[in-house]
Amino acid sequence: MAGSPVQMTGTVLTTRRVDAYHALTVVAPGIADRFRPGHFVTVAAGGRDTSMLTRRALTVHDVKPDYGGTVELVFAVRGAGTAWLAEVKARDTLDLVGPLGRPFPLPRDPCTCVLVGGEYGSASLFALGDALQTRGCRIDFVLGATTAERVFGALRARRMGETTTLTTEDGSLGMRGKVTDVLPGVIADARADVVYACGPMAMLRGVTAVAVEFGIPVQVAVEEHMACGIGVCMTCVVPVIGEDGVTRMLRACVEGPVFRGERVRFDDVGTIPFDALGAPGGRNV
Amino acid sequence: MAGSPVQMTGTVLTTRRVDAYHALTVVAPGIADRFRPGHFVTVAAGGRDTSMLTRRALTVHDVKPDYGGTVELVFAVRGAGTAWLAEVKARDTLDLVGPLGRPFPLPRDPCTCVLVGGEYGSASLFALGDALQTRGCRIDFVLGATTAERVFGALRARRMGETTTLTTEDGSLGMRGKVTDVLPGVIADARADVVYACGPMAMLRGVTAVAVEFGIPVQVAVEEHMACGIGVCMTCVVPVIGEDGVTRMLRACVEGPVFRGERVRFDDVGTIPFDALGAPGGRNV
Amino acid sequence: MELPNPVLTAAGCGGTGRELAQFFDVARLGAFVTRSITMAPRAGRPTPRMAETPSGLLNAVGLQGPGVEAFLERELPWLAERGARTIVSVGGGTVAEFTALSRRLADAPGITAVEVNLSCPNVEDRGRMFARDGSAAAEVVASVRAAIRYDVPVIAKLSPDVADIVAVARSCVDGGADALAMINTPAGMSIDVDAMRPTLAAGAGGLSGPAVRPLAVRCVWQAHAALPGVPIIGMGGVTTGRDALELILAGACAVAVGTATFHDPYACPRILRELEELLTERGFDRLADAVGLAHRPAGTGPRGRTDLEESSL
Amino acid sequence: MELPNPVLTAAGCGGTGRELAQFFDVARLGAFVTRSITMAPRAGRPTPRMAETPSGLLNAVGLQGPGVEAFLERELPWLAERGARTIVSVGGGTVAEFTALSRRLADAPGITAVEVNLSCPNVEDRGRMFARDGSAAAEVVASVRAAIRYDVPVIAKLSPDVADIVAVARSCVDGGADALAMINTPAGMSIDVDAMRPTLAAGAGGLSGPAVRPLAVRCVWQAHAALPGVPIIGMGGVTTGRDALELILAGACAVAVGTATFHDPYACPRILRELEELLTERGFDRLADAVGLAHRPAGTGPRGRTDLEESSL
Ligand SMILES: Cc1cc2nc3c(=O)[nH]c(=O)nc-3n(C[C@H](O)[C@H](O)[C@H](O)COP(=O)(O)OP(=O)(O)OC[C@H]3O[C@@H](n4cnc5c(N)ncnc54)[C@H](O)[C@@H]3O)c2cc1C
Ligand SMILES: Cc1cc2nc3c(=O)[nH]c(=O)nc-3n(C[C@H](O)[C@H](O)[C@H](O)COP(=O)(O)OP(=O)(O)OC[C@H]3O[C@@H](n4cnc5c(N)ncnc54)[C@H](O)[C@@H]3O)c2cc1C
Ligand SMILES: Cc1cc2nc3c(=O)[nH]c(=O)nc-3n(C[C@H](O)[C@H](O)[C@H](O)COP(=O)(O)O)c2cc1C
Ligand SMILES: Cc1cc2nc3c(=O)[nH]c(=O)nc-3n(C[C@H](O)[C@H](O)[C@H](O)COP(=O)(O)O)c2cc1C
Ligand code: FES
Ligand code: FES
Repeated sequence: MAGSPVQMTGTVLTTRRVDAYHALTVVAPGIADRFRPGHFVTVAAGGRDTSMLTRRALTVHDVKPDYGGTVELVFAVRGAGTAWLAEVKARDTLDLVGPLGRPFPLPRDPCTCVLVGGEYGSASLFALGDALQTRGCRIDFVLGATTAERVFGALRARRMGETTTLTTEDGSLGMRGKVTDVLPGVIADARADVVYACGPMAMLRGVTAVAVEFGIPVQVAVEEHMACGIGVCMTCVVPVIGEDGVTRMLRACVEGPVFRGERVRFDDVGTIPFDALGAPGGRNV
Repeated sequence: MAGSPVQMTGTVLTTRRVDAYHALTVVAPGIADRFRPGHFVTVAAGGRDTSMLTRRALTVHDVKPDYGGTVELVFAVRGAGTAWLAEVKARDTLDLVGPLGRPFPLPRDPCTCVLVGGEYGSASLFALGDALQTRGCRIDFVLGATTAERVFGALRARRMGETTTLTTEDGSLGMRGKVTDVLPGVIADARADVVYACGPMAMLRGVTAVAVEFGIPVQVAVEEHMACGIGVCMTCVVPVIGEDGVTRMLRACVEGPVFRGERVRFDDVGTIPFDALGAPGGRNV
Repeated sequence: MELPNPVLTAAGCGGTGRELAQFFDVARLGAFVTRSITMAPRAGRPTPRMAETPSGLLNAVGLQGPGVEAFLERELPWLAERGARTIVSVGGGTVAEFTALSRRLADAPGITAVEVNLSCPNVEDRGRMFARDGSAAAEVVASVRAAIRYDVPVIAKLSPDVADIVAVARSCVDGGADALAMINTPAGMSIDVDAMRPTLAAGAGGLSGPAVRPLAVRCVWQAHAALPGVPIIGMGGVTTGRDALELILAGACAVAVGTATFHDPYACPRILRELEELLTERGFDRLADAVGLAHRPAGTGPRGRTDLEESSL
Repeated sequence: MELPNPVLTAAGCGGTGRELAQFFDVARLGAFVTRSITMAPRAGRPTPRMAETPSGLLNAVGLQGPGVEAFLERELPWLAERGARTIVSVGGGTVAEFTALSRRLADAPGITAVEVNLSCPNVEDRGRMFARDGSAAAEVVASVRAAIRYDVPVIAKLSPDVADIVAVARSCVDGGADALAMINTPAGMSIDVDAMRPTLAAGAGGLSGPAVRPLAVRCVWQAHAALPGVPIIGMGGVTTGRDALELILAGACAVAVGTATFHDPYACPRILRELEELLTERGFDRLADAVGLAHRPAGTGPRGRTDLEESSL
């Protein structure tokens, strides 16, 4: 099974601060081999005898061939697990499972793609950009965050993208505002064929609305609380409309994290839509 | 309160292997200051977010004036907490509470003392030996263990003691047998006035029996499972006969760990003697 | 019920089996226990459905699943094909629903046993779970027992959220349960002190993981002491072979692994290997010799070393 | 019952007060809660009395103590002298014993409140604890309430080992309880897989520490939802100010700290300081405004930030 995930103990090669984020490069050949853009890994946090039972999901930012294959992770400190990860040092080992999830689907033919990233969500876009460029696609970046040091990857985007537009809510970098404020202009200027987006749910909702308005497809990578990452716990579900028009609660970890944006019922995330398959009191198909 | 314990975070100065044991030297001025032989400290194991809630009790082997005051701990790996401690490195910090417990009482006048140590129990005898010698006492050592590499401090005992007798159960060092096999001879030869002992309960029972036979006082440092070390949890009790002849369940952490051997009801450790104060169905004084 | 080995998945913690098959051969499990299957499809509870607590996990999934028809069509045959022994966990809101569900399963091939999830809310008793009351639990068990083929064992899965687990266990056995499974998750809750709201969308959830192992060991111990002839599947916080052995010594003849799989997808086969090593180290030829061994009266232990330690206390 | 601050010691976890006074001034506690005082001296259970479990602690101390006479003579006066407010926890094996004990305490000066430890085994009901049954619990509470001065509040301390904590809480309030304390330790067990025996000499013990916090939060939440007017002292796994706030948001108006003190002798004053900081950060002028706040219906939060987060989901 080429795509099937593995568990492995990888040695940390380097740790860095990148503005508001931490970056770790970990030797993980089995994962790097199988990686495709949009994949994530789960990391065990806290060490032996820890009180933290669940793994933390982190997007794979990059893979490199060094040492048989490395993965780079970029993350913000949120709670106890990411705080622990932020203190990991070079030569420590990390317990990883991956690659996990449904990666970004790539267009068959060359086309123009706008890649939209919010906060650390940008991290997953560069490997995607590489893959798209390899297929002859044009790529344009729109990266945003609340404030300058939370915009991830601006330099790299400038090097890779045909254009790169930055936004911050406080105006400390690029345009003051949100990615959705500038996105219509970027799509129009580039005559984009498709949008890819990764970032907070609210941003994905907005980006999807813009893409829908332009009538172009949009692929979004969502985030939902995950206890297992491998599809067995059913905690990470999102309401998604199927081909048959029926809304189902789909697992972000195996059926996602990448979904077609217009299929995700963003307004109903965190609820069970009354018309979802098996909704309480709803129709039971 | 000169003797009252403190909590402090100490930096680990050095870590060493000593035969079967691990030794840590930790900078802990507030504890070193107040130390008297027989005191112990409790150490938090497992670090932040650990699943281990209780501290581990360790006898203070030695204190030194360096860096304002250091304490040395010597321990065997038993379970998860001591396994964690064994991996602590120089420059790490340790969270300590101490000094705790009732230390060894010292004789008012110079006399001859036999110091008996079993396994890592020997560790608490050298500071005691120093204090006794300062008071002009003669000291003789009897150190034993199951096997040679579990005999702690033989060299130092040889340097300090008038005589030093070693025993191992497998005969790999000194006499084959137990400390109690050689103790009568040592007491007789030295015309000892008092015995001090630290080691496993079975050994303390045997040593006490020998001392009682010779009609000389014996001070023993006992070990019982401890959840707090500061006298609030009541988990560490041992049946001890009081001045009034009444047996009470006394806390090893504050009323001990050092008790007069003949007062400890060794045969009843792990039970509530039927005649103890407040024993179920017993007399309620 | 003869199983090739004593390590099972816990209900609701092994997906459909396909997800785990990416990591190991599901036929290597003592048995695969399904999530609780319901009559109709169920969308479950809103998210967030999980919260981490110290050495524990709260979940409120709400039995999301495709319903019994889809299960029989798409999931059970796949498990059979892979050579897995399948224990089907069943859930329902009324006795009638349990009956209907069991009838639907009655002639399906490839069912090793049926496990009755008694922690389901009883819609006819203000949503209180069946497991909290011996007679309600027994009624469900009896209805399932009546519908299921006589040679397919029925296992009653109990909740620790009761004043007297033995009373409920006894009622279930009297109601026809061939075996007991314990424990299901006790009800717990966590509050996000920043949002100042319950962390789970559903408010409360079920607590699993090592935090609850002491409750599981105690429940298994009590049930085994009171009903020594009744086989018990022990679960709750098993993450290592030592944990599995702890439940076995308390009286379980098999153990199920839930939350540990979320952290280590290989948990089941690893725990089995560790358990086998521990049993060999201790000189057990057969698992059965270890079941409930911790109940033996003090001073009658088979181990020299243990006795020595005890007499030295 | 007016306390200067909401952080108390948990019964049985603060010794006589003297031990903690080595570390901080016991008058700085909201109140000092004693171990459960019994009529006669009690030697307690054999050792080992403790076992560590993941994020938990099992204990089986068995209410060791010197009896009420010695308590009144040597312990209570010392606490009063130090300026501590003392809540006396009482334990007994029969209603008559609770009555006698309460009578003995009735005219002792310096008692801020009496807490009734309902987790004691009822010797007249095969050793089952009073707390498992609303009517047994209420009978004890009523007997204490009748004996104790009307202006000294009586607090009923409940166990989570029941199917319906609200029913027991309600019975206790009907029986005259002025406040509730929850949770006492659920029954748990651990087995030493090397000795192949229970780790505790007593077999089972009570589980405390962060492992049980989700159970405590859930019990406090349920009791506050059902009986919003009844003050609740929350406890179970509080180790930080955030944990304390979690119980307060669930409905507790004070919190007690037990096991955390074993690890950090300064736990009570530290937790108070952390709690005060958290309340200030969140703009609360009075603790009362935070009590039970997590119960407010969704969308009615006082915090802009919270609402934003919610609407973005
Ligand atoms: C597919 C996917 C990819 C992600 N990639 C990244 C990334 O590249 N960089 C990054 O900084 N963050 C990423 N996240 C979010 C990251 O998983 C959380 O920030 C992290 O789990 C929080 O852990 P904690 O211990 O710091 O917080 P805590 O709040 O202590 O976590 C408690 C529990 O909740 C879970 N949890 C909490 N928040 C989230 C969340 N937003 N998503 C999923 N689980 C959560 C944790 O896994 C843990 O089990 C990703 C999430 C998903 C689902
Ligand atoms: C006063 C005193 C002084 C001690 N001095 C030393 C010493 O200098 N060197 C040394 O190697 N050991 C010493 N011990 C024993 C040491 O405390 C235990 O070996 C250690 O706590 C085991 O912890 P663990 O995590 O490895 O084992 P685990 O079995 O995982 O411990 C679980 C729990 O039980 C407690 N516990 C287990 N065994 C003991 C025990 N024998 N005594 C007290 N608590 C126990 C632990 O503190 C912990 O709370 C001393 C014990 C006492 C009471
Ligand atoms: C996410 C999750 C889903 C569960 N779903 C079910 C279920 O559908 N039916 C059931 O009987 N138990 C269910 N359980 C309970 C487990 O089967 C098991 O009894 C419990 O989790 C304790 O075991 P553990 O600590 O190994 O997880 C679920 C537990 C979890 C964590
Ligand atoms: C060692 C120990 C002794 C206890 N003794 C008593 C007691 O005497 N009376 C009582 O009501 N509760 C007693 N408890 C229960 C605590 O008061 C408290 O309810 C419980 O431990 C949960 O809080 P925690 O997790 O903060 O410890 C005891 C708990 C422990 C750990
Ligand atoms: S995280 Fe477990 S199913 Fe998705
Ligand atoms: S260890 Fe707590 S009283 Fe001794």
